[in-house]
Amino acid sequence: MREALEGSQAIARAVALTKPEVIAAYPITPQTHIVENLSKLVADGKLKAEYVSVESEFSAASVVLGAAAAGARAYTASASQGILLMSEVMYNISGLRVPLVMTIANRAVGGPINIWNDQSDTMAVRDAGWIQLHCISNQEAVDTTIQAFRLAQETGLPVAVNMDGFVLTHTMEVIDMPSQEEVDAFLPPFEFADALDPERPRSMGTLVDPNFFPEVRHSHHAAMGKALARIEEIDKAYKKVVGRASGGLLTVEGDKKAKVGILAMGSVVGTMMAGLEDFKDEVGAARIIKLRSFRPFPAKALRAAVKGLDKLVVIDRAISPGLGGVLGTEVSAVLSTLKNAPKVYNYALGLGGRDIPETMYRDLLTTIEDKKAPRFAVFDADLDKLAPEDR
Amino acid sequence: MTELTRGTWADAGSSLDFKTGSWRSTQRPVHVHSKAPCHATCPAGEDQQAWFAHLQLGHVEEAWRSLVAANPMPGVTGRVCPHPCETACNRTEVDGALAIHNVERWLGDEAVAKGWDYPVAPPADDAPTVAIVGAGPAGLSAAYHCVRLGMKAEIFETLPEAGGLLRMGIPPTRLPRNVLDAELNRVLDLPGITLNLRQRLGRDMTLEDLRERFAAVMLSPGCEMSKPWSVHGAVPPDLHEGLHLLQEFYDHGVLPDAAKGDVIVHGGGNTAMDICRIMMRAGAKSVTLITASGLPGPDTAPDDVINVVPRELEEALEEGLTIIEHATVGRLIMKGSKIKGVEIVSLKKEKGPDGRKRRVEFTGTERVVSVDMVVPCVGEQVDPEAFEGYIDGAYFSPDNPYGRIADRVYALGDARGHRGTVAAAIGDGRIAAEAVAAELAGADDPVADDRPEMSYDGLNTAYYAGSSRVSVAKLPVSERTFEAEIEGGISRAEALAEAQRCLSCGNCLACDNCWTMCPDNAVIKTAELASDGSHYVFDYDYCKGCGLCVQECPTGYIQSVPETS
Amino acid sequence: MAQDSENSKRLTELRMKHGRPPASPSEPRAERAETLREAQPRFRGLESGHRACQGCGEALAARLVTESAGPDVMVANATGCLEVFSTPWPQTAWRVPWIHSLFENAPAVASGMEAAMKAKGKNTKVLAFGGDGGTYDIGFQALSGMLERHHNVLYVTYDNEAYMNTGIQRSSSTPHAATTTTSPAGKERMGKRHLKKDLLSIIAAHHIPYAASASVAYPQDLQRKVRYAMGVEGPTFLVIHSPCPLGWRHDSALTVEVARRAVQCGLFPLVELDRGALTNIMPIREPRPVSDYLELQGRFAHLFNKNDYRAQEELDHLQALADHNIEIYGLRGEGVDPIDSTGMSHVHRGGPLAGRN
Amino acid sequence: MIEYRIHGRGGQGSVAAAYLLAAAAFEAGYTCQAFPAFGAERRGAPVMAFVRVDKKPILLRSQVRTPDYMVVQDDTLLIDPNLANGLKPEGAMLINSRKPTEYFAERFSQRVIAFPATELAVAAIGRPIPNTALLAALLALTETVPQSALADALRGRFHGAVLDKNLALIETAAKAVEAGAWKEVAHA
Repeated sequence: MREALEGSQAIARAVALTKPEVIAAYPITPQTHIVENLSKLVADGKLKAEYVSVESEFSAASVVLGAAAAGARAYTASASQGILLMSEVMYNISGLRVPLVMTIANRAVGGPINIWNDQSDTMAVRDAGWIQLHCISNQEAVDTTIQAFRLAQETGLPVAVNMDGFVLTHTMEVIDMPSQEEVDAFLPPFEFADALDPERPRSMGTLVDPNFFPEVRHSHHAAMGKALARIEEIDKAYKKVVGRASGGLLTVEGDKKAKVGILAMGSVVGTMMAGLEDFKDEVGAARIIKLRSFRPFPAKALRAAVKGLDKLVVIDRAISPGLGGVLGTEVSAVLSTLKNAPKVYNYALGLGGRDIPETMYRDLLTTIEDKKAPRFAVFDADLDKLAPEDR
Repeated sequence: MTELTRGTWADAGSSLDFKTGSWRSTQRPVHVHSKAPCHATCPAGEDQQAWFAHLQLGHVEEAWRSLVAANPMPGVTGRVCPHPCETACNRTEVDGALAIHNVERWLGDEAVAKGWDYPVAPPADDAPTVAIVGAGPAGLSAAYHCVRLGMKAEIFETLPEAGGLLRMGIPPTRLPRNVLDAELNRVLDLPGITLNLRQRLGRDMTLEDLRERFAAVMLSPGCEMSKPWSVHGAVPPDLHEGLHLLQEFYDHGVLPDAAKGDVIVHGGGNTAMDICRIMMRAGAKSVTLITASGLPGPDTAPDDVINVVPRELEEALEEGLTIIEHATVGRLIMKGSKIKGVEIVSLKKEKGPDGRKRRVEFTGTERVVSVDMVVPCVGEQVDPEAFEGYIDGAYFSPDNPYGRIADRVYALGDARGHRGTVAAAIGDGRIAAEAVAAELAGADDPVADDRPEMSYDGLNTAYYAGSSRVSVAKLPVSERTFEAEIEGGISRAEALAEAQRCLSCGNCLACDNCWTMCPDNAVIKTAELASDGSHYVFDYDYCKGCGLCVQECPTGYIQSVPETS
Repeated sequence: MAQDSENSKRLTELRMKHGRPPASPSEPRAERAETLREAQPRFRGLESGHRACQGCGEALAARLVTESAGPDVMVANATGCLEVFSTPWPQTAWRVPWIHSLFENAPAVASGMEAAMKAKGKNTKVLAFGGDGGTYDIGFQALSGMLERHHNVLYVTYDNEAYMNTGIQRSSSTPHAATTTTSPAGKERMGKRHLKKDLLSIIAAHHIPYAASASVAYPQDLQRKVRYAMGVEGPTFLVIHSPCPLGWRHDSALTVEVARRAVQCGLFPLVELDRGALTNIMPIREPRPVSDYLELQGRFAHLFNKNDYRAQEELDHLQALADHNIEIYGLRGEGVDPIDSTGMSHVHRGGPLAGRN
Repeated sequence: MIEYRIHGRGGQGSVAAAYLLAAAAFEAGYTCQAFPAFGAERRGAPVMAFVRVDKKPILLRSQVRTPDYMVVQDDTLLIDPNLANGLKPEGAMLINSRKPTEYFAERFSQRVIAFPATELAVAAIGRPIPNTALLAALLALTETVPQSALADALRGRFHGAVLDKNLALIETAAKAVEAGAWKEVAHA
């Protein structure tokens, strides 16, 4: 049913549709509205779940780990510093191959403290072994959240659903909420074959020595590789039931024949598509690659998606100081095996919540027309604000 | 190659695949059933710890059966034995030795009262028969053990009644005759035992006859003859020697007139103690015991202590006996044929140049006391008549623990010299019977039990509750007679409570400590498979040899030994 | 009611499956066990073959705890010796469902497991295990959270008074004046300068239904406390004094003796608190001097240096701490008591019933 | 696409107004987007919220820089000379003020209407929360979204006496302005 809903509220309702058994979360801006809404659903008796109000994100992650390990469908949400505080547990969750779902309401990581949107938090845990999906709208966030639960239990891996903080979480827009019947048809009850069980008392989280650790890591990596196909299949399966897909691993939008492309994740993709509409006459239409799956990284699909491109702008919402953009670096690495790889321009935008106007589409395309265009820049930084020695 | 599990879980208890026993490099725990000190010191060979174990579980008859496997007359020994077991008892260091003799006596009486059957089977008709000379404690024990071992026994006793020393040498105040008769008759009634009274070796038959007629011969004639006594060659004409004085008194109830005056008894054994007390009770003006030994005390070496039943000494002192220790009679002072006084001189047993102890009299310590009677009690010996060729000196001197002095001929009991207790005699009987059984079966001599003794230091006393020794009523001095038993009995409840005090030295208490405290779960509890009589086995596949069970075993039953490989 | 009988049926089945003796005569016996081990008349929560050091107090304590608690439990275990020695993949010594996640999150993982059980309507009790490092220090926040949220979890801390897993570094549970590799004794220091954290009081301040201290020296008392806590709905806490022969530097055979002396001198009081109020103690029949306890351990060897005036000062200080414990908890016994620090050890033929239920 | 920018102070319900406006547009069959200018501001500080209304899906996620309509919930905010930056030349601004429209009109080239929403709110609901009255006035002026849609949106957010009073308030407020006066400013 179509409704005008705030993103956080919609996510809370989507989570409720999956019938989670245990929810644990610690409040942090801009994730708060999600957990507030979930708490209310529990308080109102609309959601039968154990809501565990923990004392830190660290414990939130640990609680859902324990809950899922004990065989319960579990969910948490966090952002920013919370994700970093969770990071140790996140490695653990994936390493123990415990399936659960987390929403990351993407936010910058301090210091200096900054509560606004970018994707530094999820990038900081890119190696934590989680499936990381990005959404460009609240509709996608709702659909992806529901898909994530099935993905987690089918792959035996935890799934983080990324949605830009404020830009999506605090935005009211029209969302088509799937019905309970649809979700029930799509998502089977939670099952975790390796769950703790007195009937078959196994030990999880054993000490693995050098004799086996490389194999363990390999198997984790291989599982992520296999998850690529699952992400697409599950998106299709969802479409079959609900009538709407969220873009598999990645989708190509805009002018599919264009020689210039823009690759991005999250809500900025929408702004770029709006910019394309408004400025195609001025600077031409670009191919827009909307990357949904950041982990596992869809290298093959990406190589196919950039075919024929001369130039590719990769928009990063986080940087790795001393190197450049995180996504851009990864895209470059993946495309390096291509014979006619497009030239990659990696620009960080909107760090710490700086507004990204649709004119950015035009500015990006104009910039790369220049042969001397930098291959990496914090694109919207106004260096005049800095002391000369800091530029 | 193990198949890698997703999430690297492991199956329950799979650590059993990893044998941590290989870590045990130097020491391993083993069960060592040491002798409890009571058992180690028991001349009769009783395993008090073993029968106390039955009592701790409330199994009274089993306890008695375990006891009589060594000693068929606990009712007797519980009364007359000097109980070296109690002296040795490790509990002495905690809160007083166990009242072993009281419980033993109760068990013996209980068996008589309940009519429990001895754990013996009737011997086969064609079983070999052993001839036994003398129906004292040694002879009775020998007969009993012969039957227990499947043989028959035929006893030849000079006197008209069986009992030997028990009847002739021990006052009824210590061993009531009804108690003696009850237990003794139960033994004699066992199938396979024949008793011939008024049969004297050398008069009615010869030793060679017996050797010919019987599968083996056991000689337990006791010591009937007092050892010669004189003071530098002087002997009073009206000398009354202790043992005969006692026997006279038991038979006829009279003492010589001189016994009304001041009496000196010279000696230091139970006979001396008995005659002292009888004479005091019969109205002697004074009775003084002169003994070369010392009285028990912290400064007295164990081998210097007067060799009497401790409680007898205690009672005698209660009754007013004067004892002059470390002294001897140096001179008799006579007025005609009457003794008028003695000179007493101090002495000490000192080690001589050959390492043997000898008595040294100290010149200048002489003092004279006037007396009316001197009673020597310096010991008895075998009447060598009828044993010619088998005895050399006062006693039989076998060169082996079994008492074998010739082919199929054994000597037992007091006749083997000053080892002197009823319990030793009973022990001799058992050991000889076992040796005879082996000899007749053509087997080697039984191997002596050479297990080590569990010392106090080997126990972990943290695990024992404090509990004081049962207090036993004694007849007040004023009420003591020639007949009434002085020491009272204990109740069933008291006996069972006393049994709980047993520390089970050196043997498994089945307390579960090892099982409970093994960090490696390497102690397996199993009464069936623990062939050593404990309830546990070590799983050496997993025992790391930490020694915790060794340390926490209350009884010292678990010990650490070097790894062999 | 139906739920209750369902649960008791399940428990019976579990007990049969895991070779545990029936709780009452009316329950069926386990099927015939194939091996002696399986036939043991107790539940084996921690199996042989684990890699703990010889005489490990923690292994002993964990064995006793799981024996009494199992089999219908699941355990969240913090990083530490216990976790490392029990589960070197592909093996595990546990016979209860067990999970190790991290050093500082066992209480939170346990919270999640408990929430899962609650959500699923199951009665399986959740336990959390941690060492003193994981409990007094790094996992303390998570523990406080778990207690405050009133999860039905029994948290057990195996207190061996230092970071043993990493090589004997001091923790906030390390006693005053003990040497560790990060609180060594030297010219300027007499071991740890600070006091042992009074964790139990902090736990008690959460007003949880039950908190107690126990010692491996008193297995029956320990197991009674475990059973009691198992029966409590809500958070319960048990700290178990678990000597570490390696870290405390005593003979591996002396683990229980050392623990016993710690109790008997007053340095490790055995107490029980309900809702934060002291409800029971194990009286000390005759308090021993602390030196009886300290002299067995190399970590206190510097306190017995006759040539160092500071040694006596520190000994006196530790004695004062023990005396203080005795006073504030009222530990001094009033004569002979079968459940005092002397009486609780006593055994008799046939043994205590430790480990049988 | 119609873009709105709402200015107010923390506590005046600017974000709620944006959500209500979007919800009303949704009730009227439009797609919509509403979000605050996310800040760490506390009660009393100047805040903004944005609304986009369109007939097709809205992809743009940036803040509204060139609004078609502005709603200023508190006339003191106009002390900031840059407050109305970006307002389209053909755009219009609704100001909550007791002052006459003329007082503001000369400062702006765009159309401006001053509207005493706080007074109406105090009268109707007893609290100085001007947002629903302003929305009703705005809808009446623009006639893009019918008043009934706002009423529906209110019904989705409030109930009981608060709802009834607000329904009465918006009816009053809608009647207090000239219906359709800004009709031609923008079209979705």
